[in-house]
Amino acid sequence: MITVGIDVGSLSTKVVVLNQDRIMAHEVRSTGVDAKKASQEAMDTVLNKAGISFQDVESIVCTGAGKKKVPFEAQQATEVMCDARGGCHLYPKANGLIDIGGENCRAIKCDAKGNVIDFALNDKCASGTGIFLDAMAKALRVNPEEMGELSLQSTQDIEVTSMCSVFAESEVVSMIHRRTPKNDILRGIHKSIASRIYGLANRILLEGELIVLGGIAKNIGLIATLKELMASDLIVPDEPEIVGALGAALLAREREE
Amino acid sequence: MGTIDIMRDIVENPQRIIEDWKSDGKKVVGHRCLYVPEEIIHAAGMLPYPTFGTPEPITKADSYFQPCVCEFIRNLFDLGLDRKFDFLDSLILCNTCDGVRHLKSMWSTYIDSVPCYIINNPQKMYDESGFKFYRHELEMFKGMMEDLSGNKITDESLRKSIELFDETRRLLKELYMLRKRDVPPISGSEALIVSMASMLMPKEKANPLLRQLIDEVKTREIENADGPRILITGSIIDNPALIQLVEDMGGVVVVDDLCSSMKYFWYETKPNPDPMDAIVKFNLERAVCACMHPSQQRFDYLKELAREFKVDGIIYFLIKYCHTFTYESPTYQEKLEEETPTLTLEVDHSLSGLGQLRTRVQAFIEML
Amino acid sequence: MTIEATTPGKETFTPGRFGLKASEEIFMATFAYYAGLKAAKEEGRPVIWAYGVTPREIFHAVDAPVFYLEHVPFLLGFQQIGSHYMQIAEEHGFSKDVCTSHRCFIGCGLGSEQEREPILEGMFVEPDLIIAGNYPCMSESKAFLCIADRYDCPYYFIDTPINTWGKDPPDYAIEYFEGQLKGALDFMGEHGFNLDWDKLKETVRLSKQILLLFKEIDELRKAIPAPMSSMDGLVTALLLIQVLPPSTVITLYEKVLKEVKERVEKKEGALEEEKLRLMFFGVPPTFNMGVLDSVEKYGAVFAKSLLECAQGGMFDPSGIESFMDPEKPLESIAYRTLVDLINPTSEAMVNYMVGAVKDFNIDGVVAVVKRSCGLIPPYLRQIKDAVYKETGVPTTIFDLDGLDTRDYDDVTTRINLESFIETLLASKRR
Amino acid sequence: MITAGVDVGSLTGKTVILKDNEILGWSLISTGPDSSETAKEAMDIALKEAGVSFDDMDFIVSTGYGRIVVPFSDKNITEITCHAKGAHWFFPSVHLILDMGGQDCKAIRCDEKGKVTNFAMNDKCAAGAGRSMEIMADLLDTPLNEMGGLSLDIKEKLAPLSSTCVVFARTEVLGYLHEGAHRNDVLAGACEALADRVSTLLKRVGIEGDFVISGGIAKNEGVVKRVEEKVGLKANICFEPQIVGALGAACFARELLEKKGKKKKR
Repeated sequence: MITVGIDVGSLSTKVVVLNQDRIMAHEVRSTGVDAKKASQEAMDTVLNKAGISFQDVESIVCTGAGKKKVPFEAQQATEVMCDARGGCHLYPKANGLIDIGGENCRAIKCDAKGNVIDFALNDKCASGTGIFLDAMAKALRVNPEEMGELSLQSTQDIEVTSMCSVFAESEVVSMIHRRTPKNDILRGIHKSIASRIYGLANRILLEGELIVLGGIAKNIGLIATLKELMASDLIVPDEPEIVGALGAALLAREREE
Repeated sequence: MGTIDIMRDIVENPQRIIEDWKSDGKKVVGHRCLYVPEEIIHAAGMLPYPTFGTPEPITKADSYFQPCVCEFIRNLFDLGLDRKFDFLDSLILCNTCDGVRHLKSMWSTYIDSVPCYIINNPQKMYDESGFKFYRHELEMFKGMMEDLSGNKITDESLRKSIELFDETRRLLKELYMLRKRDVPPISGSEALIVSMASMLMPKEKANPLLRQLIDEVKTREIENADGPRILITGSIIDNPALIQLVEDMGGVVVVDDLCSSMKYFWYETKPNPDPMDAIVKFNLERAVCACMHPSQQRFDYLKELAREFKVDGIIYFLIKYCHTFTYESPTYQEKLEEETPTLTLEVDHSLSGLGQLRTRVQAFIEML
Repeated sequence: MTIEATTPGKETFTPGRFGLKASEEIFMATFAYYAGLKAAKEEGRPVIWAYGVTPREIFHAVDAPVFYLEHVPFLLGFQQIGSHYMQIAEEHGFSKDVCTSHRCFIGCGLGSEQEREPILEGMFVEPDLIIAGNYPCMSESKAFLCIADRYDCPYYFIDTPINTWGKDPPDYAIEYFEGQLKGALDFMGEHGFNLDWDKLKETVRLSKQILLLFKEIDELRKAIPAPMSSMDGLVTALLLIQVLPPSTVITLYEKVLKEVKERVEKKEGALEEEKLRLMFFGVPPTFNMGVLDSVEKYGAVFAKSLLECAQGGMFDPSGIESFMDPEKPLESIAYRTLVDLINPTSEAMVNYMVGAVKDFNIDGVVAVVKRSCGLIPPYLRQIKDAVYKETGVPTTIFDLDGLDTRDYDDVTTRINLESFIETLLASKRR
Repeated sequence: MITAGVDVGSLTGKTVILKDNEILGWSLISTGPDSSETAKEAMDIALKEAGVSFDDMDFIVSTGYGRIVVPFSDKNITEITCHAKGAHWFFPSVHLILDMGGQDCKAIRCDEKGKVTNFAMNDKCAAGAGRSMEIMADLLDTPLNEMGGLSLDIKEKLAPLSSTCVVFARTEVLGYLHEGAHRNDVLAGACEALADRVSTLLKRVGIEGDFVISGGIAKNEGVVKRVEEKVGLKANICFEPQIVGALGAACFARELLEKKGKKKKR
């Protein structure tokens, strides 16, 4: 049975085509301004990647900020359910998940069978992680992908406020003016985001084995800083971005049975 | 300046005081506010210890308290969770704001290493029925202190403690009065350090040190301080760096009306045959906290200070999410501004937004 | 009755759905009451601005026309114009940390003639007297200062001690608070509201009847399916905070009781097919109550909300008979206010919540954080842990300011609600 | 007597060179990662334009976000005081000034000699107001200088964006875009929210007398028109609103020089 999960995030759209338990194909593209167009294009690309047509798909579940905009007929589900379903499918023993999306982050606690016990979404002050990192990359004239490694080479610890990304930005700007070394600023930025995520995870007492999802989970600097703060060990799947869409596809299959 | 450095060392690492005091088996009782009667704790042979916060950012407490609770309380809770207050035999709070009331129940639920108790003080001054109510509450508190310490609190021991604490208050006031001079002999941040150290130290040790400091300061040579004279008021500022910031910007801080300085020692206990009644009247006849009614007396006290110390500008520091003072500040700003330019500034307890603060303070000082 | 959105561009906001006819009547009676205030002012009778959730009996006993702080911001919230007055308060220097309800009230007071929108114009009267208080939230104890300054009218401050003693506060505490109420009555007496002791006794007798009626309605809400929608619950509770004359409140409550009884007998719920029973903790989104009704498509209903037993009803209803004794009026009111759940020492509230989750067989608790509130956010975590430990029922906590449209984020609120409901439905299916 | 004012903001670096009371030359460049470099660069361009050399400078005052880091300045003064003096230079009858820098917005009242009598700055949560306009421009891929005009021709009135927090406003913009809202309407919402926050600030210091808007925001007519509507005052805007701070600094340099009476040795 072939099902599709599509996660229309605020910054990027992810699609996964699933055949029983095997991922046939997946696609990630930026959502841009028009979520409707982005989801249609993503669907078309993933279908011909998997070498199947739209009719072969038994059912589709869509999730994410733009789930209402999906042009084709699909059931809806919330990001929390999809993340949990996808994450626990990949690592059944995990106690919880942290999803660091472009716009906001989520902490989810699940039981042994992968059902959600508790979850917490970031409050207003902690939103905009994706935009914040991009803005910082531009301000420091650094390629966003390298921010992680550079931050690991920092020598001294500097405090960047973790209250809100706008203050963090103004502090970073003043640090740049004071010619603080770039790697140290990057480490400060990563610590600021990590402590916000740590605060979120603490709100639902997340411990034990945790999976880190979302596009920003690829940033090894952030994961290293988060590991320092959190006692639990963190697993980053190789394609952390598409786990939500995978969960949606799994839900599509369940709802079909 | 020897004495001030000794005091600065005490403020920066107060553990030594705790170790000395606990070495001969005596107990330490922490408290968070001026309305907790330290004399009763001292009369029971225990050390009253003001739990000043630390400027580190909040970590664990944010998962217990919402971020919209005043940062000073979250900082205390954070230190409690990190077991940094485990040397306390008890923590005493009092009924001054909503945050503190919930700190009591959250502390009792989540921190079992230090028992917590709240004194239910009325919030109305010069009110006979209030004195009666507060007397009952203080009698219960006295009983608790006797059980905790195992010593009986007699009128005699209470009277001696009141005299001892008033001596400290008199000395601190005498020191602060010296700042009326055109060239104040002691800077704002130094004065705050002296006041905080005197609150931390056992009063038996604090008083001689203060006498020695006053003699040194009287003859101290200071080159002219020609900046505008500034009065600082607010709730609890326990970080001299904030006063230092104002002084770096060219302001001469001559008055700091804060819970960690003048609010603690500006008034004295009136002589009274019954020491408990003296403490009741002492607390319910001095308008130092914004939670007390009527607020007219505190407002006149501020205006009087501004005139007495010939002040050019007033800075009103508000700790973010501190409701008690935030409700009052617009009305105060309007009234104070009739005579002296006043600036109300929102401050984080962990002083994270220093950059923005510096611009505002410098602009205010350039304005005077 | 629909409340059209008066804030331009906010068409997306839908008013709450009235399940009961009686709720609509209560709503209209509330607005009629405030129109009556203007009439009293024209007749030259002094109008009192009441701060805090001051026991309403002391106003009924002297027939005082009262403009009520804890009530007006709600009515303006329903009309989606609360933020306009908050902005006026901010222009007078009040920071955003000041509670939105108090900021809204301060804005009403400090706003100039032209700044007052037509809706408030219909109910606004200038204060001649102020009764201030620090109950239930200490932060509002100074919220009246700027208004007393502006209209330079005399005020009396009622100091309510917090309840650090649990179920039975000591005599000296009741005596102290009784003295405060007596002081307020004398203060009103000096300004033309002479107290008739028998009338006070009669008011306390009627007040006991109101609480018994409310308790009966409260019991009926335990029925499955839940007879009242979230809007019904909120409007019914507002009667307790405000100052409608007791006789009117009794007739209105009798109507609500009759309607709810019929519904329970006919097993007719606010929803045809009820799958989930939720409880709401905190200030609901008054300007967009529709968002709470939006969960109905999942078969979820807000069977109970904490605000519903505001002031006087907000205590363990089982205790009413024992202490409301009309012969000792002031002592009864003093005791009731001290043991009230909202009197901020949270142990009583945490225990009540655990009990309520069991009694109303609640499947999930939705707790909202009003950023500028000093009273409720600090102990939400305590409630969440206690409820989960004792009943296994989860609680979700998220940011929502129920009165300020400028802060409201519809998308995140819906995601929070829907995610919580989906997790509840998933766990219910297992 | 030739004096200079250097204003190093978080987004732009500006320099103005005055000869007695006439502008000899000025410069406006975007701030690089190193603000002392930016200050030098801005100074060199202004010097070339004014046709004078660095040694001719009698007194230099630095202002703005990075005022402390300018190596060759003799004194640093806050941008609040300088914007008041600069606005007074352009419009002598000014009493109320709005300055929107990259990081925060300031409402300033001054007397007839351009001396600050009262000021109010945005509270912490509304920081980065100017900066957020730049990020809004990226999100909506519209050039910064076109934002104002586009925000005025509204297709369908949207609810104003949240005026409390800039981070939150950005997430709201993304939400509206996904709902398919027209770009102009979202721009209108953003400018409306900014104008809302700014007018509250202006009312806090009191709305009377002539009104001047300086700083980058003065070029966004969408915000300017809405602020004028809300405060009921016509805004005077000089030919280059972003150099008002630097000009004020140069005026102070002149005043300080007259007071001191001798050339400043460097």
